[in-house]
Order: sequence, then structure tokens, then C-alpha cells
Amino acid sequence: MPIKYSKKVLEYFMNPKNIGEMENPDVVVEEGNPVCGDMLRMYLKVRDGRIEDIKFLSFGCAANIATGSILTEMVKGKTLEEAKKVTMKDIAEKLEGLPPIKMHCAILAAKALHKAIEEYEKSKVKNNYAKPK
Amino acid sequence: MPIKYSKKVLEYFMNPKNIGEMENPDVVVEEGNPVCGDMLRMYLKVRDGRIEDIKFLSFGCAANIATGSILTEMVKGKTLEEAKKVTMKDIAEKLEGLPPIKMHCAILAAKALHKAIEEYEKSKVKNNYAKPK
Amino acid sequence: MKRTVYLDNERTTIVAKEVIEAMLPYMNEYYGHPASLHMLGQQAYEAIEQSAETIAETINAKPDEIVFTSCGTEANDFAIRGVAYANRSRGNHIITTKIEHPSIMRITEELAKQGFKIDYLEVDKEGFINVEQLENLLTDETILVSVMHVNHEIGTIEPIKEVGKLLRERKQKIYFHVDAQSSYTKIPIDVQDFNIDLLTLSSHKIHGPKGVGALYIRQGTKIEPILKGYISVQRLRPGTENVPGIVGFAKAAEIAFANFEKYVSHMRNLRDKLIKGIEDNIPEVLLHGPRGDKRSPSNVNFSFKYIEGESITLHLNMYGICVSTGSACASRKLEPSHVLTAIGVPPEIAHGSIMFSLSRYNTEEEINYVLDVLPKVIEKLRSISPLTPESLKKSGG
Amino acid sequence: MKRTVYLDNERTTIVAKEVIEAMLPYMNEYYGHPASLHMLGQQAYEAIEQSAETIAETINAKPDEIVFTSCGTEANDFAIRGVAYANRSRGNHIITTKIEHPSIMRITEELAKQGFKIDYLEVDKEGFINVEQLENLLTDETILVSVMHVNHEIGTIEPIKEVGKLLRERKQKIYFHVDAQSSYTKIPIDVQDFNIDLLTLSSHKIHGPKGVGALYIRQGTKIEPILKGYISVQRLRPGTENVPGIVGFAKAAEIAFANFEKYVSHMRNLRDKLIKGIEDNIPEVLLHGPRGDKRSPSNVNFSFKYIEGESITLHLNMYGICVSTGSACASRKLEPSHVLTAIGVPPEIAHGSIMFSLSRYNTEEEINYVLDVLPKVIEKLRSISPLTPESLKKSGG
Ligand SMILES: Cc1ncc(COP(=O)(O)O)c(C=O)c1O
Ligand SMILES: Cc1ncc(COP(=O)(O)O)c(C=O)c1O
Repeated sequence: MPIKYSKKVLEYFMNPKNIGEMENPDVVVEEGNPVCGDMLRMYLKVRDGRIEDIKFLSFGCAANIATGSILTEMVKGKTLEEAKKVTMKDIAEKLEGLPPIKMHCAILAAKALHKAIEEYEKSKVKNNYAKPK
Repeated sequence: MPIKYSKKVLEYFMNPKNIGEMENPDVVVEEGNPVCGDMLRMYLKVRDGRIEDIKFLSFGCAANIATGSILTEMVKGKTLEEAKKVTMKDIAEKLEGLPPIKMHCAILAAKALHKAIEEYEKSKVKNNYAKPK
Repeated sequence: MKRTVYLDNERTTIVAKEVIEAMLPYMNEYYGHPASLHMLGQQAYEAIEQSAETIAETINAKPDEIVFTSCGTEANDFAIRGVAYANRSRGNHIITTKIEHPSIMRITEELAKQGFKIDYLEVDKEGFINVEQLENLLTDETILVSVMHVNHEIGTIEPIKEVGKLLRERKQKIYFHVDAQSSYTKIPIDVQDFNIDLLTLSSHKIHGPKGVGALYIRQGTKIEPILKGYISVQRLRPGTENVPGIVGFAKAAEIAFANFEKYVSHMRNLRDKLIKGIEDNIPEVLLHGPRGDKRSPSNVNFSFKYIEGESITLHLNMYGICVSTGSACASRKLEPSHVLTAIGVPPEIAHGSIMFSLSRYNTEEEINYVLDVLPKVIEKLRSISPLTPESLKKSGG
Repeated sequence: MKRTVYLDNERTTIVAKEVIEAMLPYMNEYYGHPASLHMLGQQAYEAIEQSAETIAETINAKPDEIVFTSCGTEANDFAIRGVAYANRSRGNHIITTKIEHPSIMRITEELAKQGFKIDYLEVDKEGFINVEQLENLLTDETILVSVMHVNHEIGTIEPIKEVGKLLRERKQKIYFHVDAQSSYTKIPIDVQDFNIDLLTLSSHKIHGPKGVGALYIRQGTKIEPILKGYISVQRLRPGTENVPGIVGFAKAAEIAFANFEKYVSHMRNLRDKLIKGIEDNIPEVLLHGPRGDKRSPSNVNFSFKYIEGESITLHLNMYGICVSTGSACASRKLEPSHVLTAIGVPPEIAHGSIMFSLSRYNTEEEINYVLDVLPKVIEKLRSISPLTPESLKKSGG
């Protein structure tokens, strides 16, 4: 079976959303590895417990770019708690399906998001402890 | 490999020579067996040691009919000694080749002729002994 | 110049005009490799998917149960050896019939050499197997039963549904393979209703192109590929797919099923006209196989006594009439048809057998032409034959 | 509406107009079964004979040394397993290379499971095998050496003639198989001069139809068929022959060889233009495979650093440009091209590889179009990539 993408995937691939670097993000995380052919860098800016801005860069296939795009669209403006609940299944569904062999891209994107939120929360805790003046 | 006949074989098959029954032959012989799918009946009339007339009937394939035709043509008018020398190779050559799987038809025709001559010669010897008055 | 009357449709058929038209774009437009990511590749891939869907529908199967092969012979080999090897640990017993196409017989002979135990079902004078004999032969070691749907020489329609029913009732799984090359598009096939696990189809018998066959493989069947190379996009069958061929095959099936009743009753009418015409006009003939509804609508097979089939075939050929014979003289092994032997026809009569096989393209006028030419040819050959009713009685085996 | 620039000719090619025309009469005129005795059968048979003659002539072989198969994959399987099984009593050692097409690799992997000992020759950075390494690996148990003529991904022309010479000098018979699918009609092949015993060819790579391949088998070669069914008219390969396909294949070969020099130099010019254009206009690219005369005239393969090949392929597809990639993302196994791995390309660079493969139908104008589009696509993808020269140096395997 060759790889057969949904129209939605190809749309997002050709016109990716929220793609690019971000100045002064609260967190930057990377997920995946170029050696494996799939890698995502995610930038996050949080304000009042909500994702104010989210961007990403992608080294990877069409699915990688499309999942990054749709995920960032889905969570932008959401609270961290809401964002945490987004799963790879949600991502795949929003894209009107992913070829089975490409599900790992949805996993990668979800992982990147969860890692970013985690790092953000860790840093906040640290800052909270650091700042008591 | 399918059976591929020369033009000559097909010509003789469609327009067989010396075919039919003979009235008052000197000898009649049969060679082959309908069970095997190939059978020849040969009629011989001899005068002064020469084949005055020769005819045959055929149950068999195109090669069977063609080899019978060409052989009877080849030996008609020949002496018995000359006729005896005709081999299946001569027959096949005259027909511009026979498919390997059909060489047995040339063998069958040659055998029928040799058997007919043999029977004729036997009967003459018998007659010679029988007649001394 | 000379007219052609093609009555050798059991061997192969003309490719339908609409089929050729359907194939062409896959040669010069959507010619990509079905495994390629780009547009031309995707189109080729979708054509394969679509074709599998079309074929599957005609036999009440699912698209991913269809695997395209290069011919029916390969599909038969794949079915039999594929299942035999994959299920060897469960048993080594296979049952088939004495009248299968040689593409099955060569495989069972090969498997016998490898230690499989093969039983061949007897057939009666009309070519029917006996389902009771089958039942008696089943053992705990039986892994596969292969029975053709319609015999390719004498048109006997085998009781496939009863066989399927019998096998369904067994506790252990016995795979059921059916070679449906002579029945497809002529007699309805329902793999669910008939309980068939593997079904062989071939394109060039149904006005599709040569170079394509298909094997239906029921989901969950334990089977091993027999070609071992790299998979392109189909499961179980390696190699770059014959995309235009597959498209043509599906188109051929589509056309045939869209007009199923019309084509079949047309063939059946011609069949009956030809049978009646021969029996009425030529003495000493013998119809092989059953009559009426138990016979394939496209098959007529007669022996013309006292003469030999290759000669008849070549004579008819001179008149533009294309037929086949079961004579030993036309076979590589110089043996008469094993099918005629199995139904008890003596060799000297089998040698005089001629198969006239029809397609939807044949016309009544063509049958009239054959009925005009044939008696003359038979008479001519009989006039030069040494055999007579009496001589045949004398001659022994 | 949108233009198409097809640069995926190593995968498969458009069928030439003249080829289609040559095939058509065998679908609707001389459509008989090649084993049938009548006219339509004989014409089909003669077409097969004639086609074998045409193909044989192009490689300096005899017509009856050509066996038609359903694809190159089947021919490779046939050659390797056929010789391995038939010669097992003499030895169980086979030598091949690390960069063969998967249709060979799957077979040698299968044979390894069955107890054969397989050695895989290393290749250098340009993809060349080392004939000395081959010589050192030969043992008394060696029965078969299989080396491709031209690599299908990076265009390396292997020293086939030297291998043939080496094997000719051995006392014991070691069969020599060459997969010539990427070289046929582009680089001269002489089975006598090169001392080749088995040669794989495929129709759909030379503007012939899909569904046909061929195996040259030197007279006297001990080989076993891998499909076991009933023989139609060809020796060693059962099943009804794909007559129109075979005719088309021969026609395709005929056309290619009638204009060999013209077509090859045309492709070579486009190849060099494309290579130069990419190197001049896009930074951070890496050509895979050798340059100049040691490279196939039709092959161009570059890695574009910091980005991934499937994305490039799909982007180019939006512009109507059809190419292939060696990226893991485009493979069923999610591994980068084994060929690129074998020549030492690190995976993160292999993922960014694109193969542009040419045919005689490509034009200079098309290459200009590609050279216009490609830099934009590469730039766009690089602009959204997290990778940079520095990041790549940091990241490990
Ligand atoms: C009943 C049957 N099975 C199998 C075959 C072989 O199939 P193919 O000609 O497609 O190789 C044929 C046709 O010759 C057939 O009639
Ligand atoms: C070098 C090589 N060998 C074998 C094959 C497989 O041949 P086919 O596509 O005809 O099955 C190909 C083509 O994919 C190839 O490029």
C-alpha cells in the first residue's frame, strides 16, 4: 500500500499554519530526530493559563507538517488543561484520517505539545520558587 | 511449443494425393492403431518389380495425411528396391520439415510402405513355390 | 479476405473494444508506478483499488480479498501451493478431481512428490463429481479441497454449492478452492453462499486482456505467497502491477455483468442450435458432457467417429473456423484429453473430439455457416479413413 | 490543465505510441491462444517467437534463450531461486551486492532462511563493487553470483564485464546473473562478451507495457521453474502468455535500439544540465553516485540537506513534477534507502534525497521548468525546518 493522504492533509501540508520561529517564547521543545526522518520544534507562549501563541518548525513528511499545523490551530487560545487533553486520535480525526503508517506523526506532534506544556509548568514552578522576594 | 506445420505439409493435407481405396491390390497392409490416434492403410499394385499403383487411407492428423501423400508420390513408378530405400528422413525433407513431435507420422508412413513391400515379396515367393507346374 | 468464425472461446477471447479503450489511458496518461507518491502513481494505485472493488462485487467478496496475478495458471498455483505450504503443520491431505485443468493437475502432481497425499475424485459419464465420494474421502488431515466450477472441455457444472455446504459443516477448517475460469461471467458465483475460500479468475477468458488473473482469498485464510520478491502495492503478490491489464480485466467483468442475462441466453441459444444442427445433420456423432441447464451456456463438444480431431481442426481452419480438439495428436504428450478419458470415452473416439466454445460475439449466421461447412469436412475425412463401425469394434486398446 | 513533467522513469515509463499500436492487433485481431492449432493461435505463437528473436538480438543471445515473465521481479526470483534450487547439490553459496533492488534482496533473504549462505558485496562511496572482494569470497561452494548492471537509485554502472571475466576463469561453473533493468536500452549489453548466464529485463522500464518481463537463460543452464503450473507454449514458464504485452515489449526494445545513440545522448545532456543547474542554483546539495561516463545517462539523485524527501516530492507534485525519494517517510519500512545507506550517506541526509530519472521524452524546456521550481520549493521547506548546518552537526545517530 502506498501512502494515501486525505485532501485535508494535503491542504495543510501545502498551506501550513502557525509555522515559523517565535521571538521570546516561554518554552521551546524538540521532539523526534532527523536521523529517523521526523522532527518537530515547538514554541509556546502562555498567558493566564492559556496558550497565547504557538508555532512550530518541521523536518519531516507531509503528515508531519500537517499534524503540526492542525494541532497548533486546535490548541491556540485553549487553556493548558484543555490542550493537555488533545490526543493523536483527535489530530488524525481533524485531518480526516491519516494513513496507518503515518500515525506516528500525530503521536510526535501530540508529544511535542505535551512536552512543551510540561516544560512550561516546570519552569513556572521553578520561577515561583525562585521569585519569592 | 504448438505444432507448426510447413506450407508443404498443409498443402498436401488439404489436397492429399493417392488417397482412397484400391480395387484388386496386390497387398493391403495397416500400420498404427486408432487407439493411439494414428493409423494408415496402404494398398500396393506391383508390376515387373515396379510400384505400378499405390494408395492409402488415413485416420490421423495432418502430418499423417501429408506424409502418406508425399510418400506415395515419391515411390510411384519406382522399383521395389528403390522404394525400400526411402526413409522417414526423406519424407520429412520432401515436406520441408516436420515438427519434432510429428516425426512419428513419417516413421509410420515409411513402416507401412516397407511392410507392404515385404508382404508383397513374401506372397510372390509363396506364389512362386505354389505355381511350379 | 477470408471470414473468421471464432469458436475457441474456452481457450481465450477477443478483447472487447470498450476494454481496450479503458486500458489505453493507463498506458499513456496515468502510467505512473502505483507505489509512487506523485499524482500519476496515485492514479495508478486508485485504478487497482477500483478494479479490485469491481471484481469483488461480482462474486460477493470484499476488495481487499482480491489479489491480481499474471494469469489463471499462476492463481491456481498460488491457491494450491500457497495453502498447502502454509497449512502443512495441520495436515497433508488434498482432494481434487480427475478433470481439473492441467494448471491444477501439475501442481497436485508436484505436491505429491513433496509428500502431500492427493485424492482425485471420480466423475460420471457426464463429468459430475459425487459429493458423497468427497465426504468419504475427508479425513482429519484434509486441509484443502479444489473443485472446478465448470469443466473447460465438456462444460459440466459441478455441484460447488453442495461441496461448500459439506465443508462448512466440518469441525476442522478445510479450505475450499474453486477454479472458476470457465464459469465466470456465465454462471453466477457467490463466495459467501457457496462457502468458497479461494477462487481463481482469468481476464483473457472474459474479453479482457491476456496477462492478468485474480485470486479471491477469503479474509483470514492462511496462505503463503509463491513468488517471493518485493511487494509493490498489492499484498501477497510481488512485482510491479500490470495496471492497464487490471483495469481492462475489471472493465471486462463490468460489461459482462451489466448484461449477464442477455449474453448468457444468447450463448445458450447458439449452443443449442449448434448441438441440434450437428446431431440432425451428421451421423455417428457423440456429445460429451451434460445437456440443458447442467451444461455451460458456451460449451459444445462432440466426437466425430472414425476420424481424428487435428485433421478436423485444420480443415475447419481452412474455412476460417477456429476450434480446439481433445485429440492426442494435438497434445504435447500425445495423449487424448484426460477429461474425456475420465468420463469413459475410449481413446479412438476421444481423438475425434472437437470443442466449439461460444462467446457473446458469435452470431446465428456464424452457426449456420459452421453447420454448412462441418458436414462436408466430416464427410471428406471419413471418405479417406480406413475406419468403419465394424473396424472400430475389432480394434482393441 | 496543469502540466506534467515526468521524471520518475526509473520506476516506470510511459508506453510509446508505436508500442500501443503494435499491441492492438493482438487484442482484437490475432487474439488466439498461442497453443491453439488454428490461424489465430498460430499468429499469436509466431508473435511470441518473433518477439523473442527481437529481444535476443539486442543482447546477443538466441531466441530460445529468452523466457517471458510477468515482470522483472518475477524474472529475478526465477533466476535466483531457480538456479539455487537446481544446483543445491553442488553448493549453497551465493554472492550478491548490498545495493541490489529489493526484488533480489527479498529472494536472497528467503534463501538464507532455507540454509543458503549469502554474501553481500560492499560498495564504495559512489556505489561500485570491488571485484577483488568478490574474488576473495568465491569458494568451491559458490554456485551463483548476482550483480546488477546499473543501480536503480544512484545510476552506478557496475563492472559487469570484469565480473564475467573473473567467473569465466574459474574451473567450476559459477552462474552469473545480472539484473539489467536500469541499463537495458541505455548501456550496451552483450551476454557473450560479458559472460552472463542469466539476465533480467523488464518492459515497463523501456516504454513498453506493464505486465511483461524477460529472463535470458543461457543454453545449458541448470534452472528450475518457480511457477509450477501447466506450460502453454514457452518452456519453463507456465500460463497463457501475455501475447500483446510481449509484442509491445519487443516493439519497445526495437525502437530504443534503432535510435540508441540519439536517445542516450539526449538523456545524458539533460542529466548533465540538471546536475549543473541544481549545483549552481541550490546550496547545500549532495549528488549521490558517480559522475560522467560511469553514471547511467538517465539518473540524477541529490540530497537536499535539512529537509525531508517526501515533502519535497509532494511539493514538486503540486507543480506537476513527478519524482521519487529515498526517504524513510516514503517507505513501507520507515527506513531510508538501503542503497544510500550502503554508500555511507547518513540517514538524516538520505531522508532528503530525490531521484530525478529521465527518459527520451523529456525536453530541455522541462529541465528548465524544474530548475525554476525546485529552488523555490527547497527554500520554502528549509524556511520551516528546525535544522541548520550547526544543528545537524550536534544531532547524533
Ligand atoms: C479451467 C481453467 N483453469 C485454468 C486455466 C489456465 O489459466 P490461464 O490461461 O489464465 O493461465 C484455464 C485456461 O486455459 C482454464 O480453462
Ligand atoms: C533494478 C530493478 N530490478 C528489479 C525491478 C523490479 O521489476 P518489476 O518492476 O518489473 O517487477 C526494478 C523496478 O522496480 C528495478 O529497478
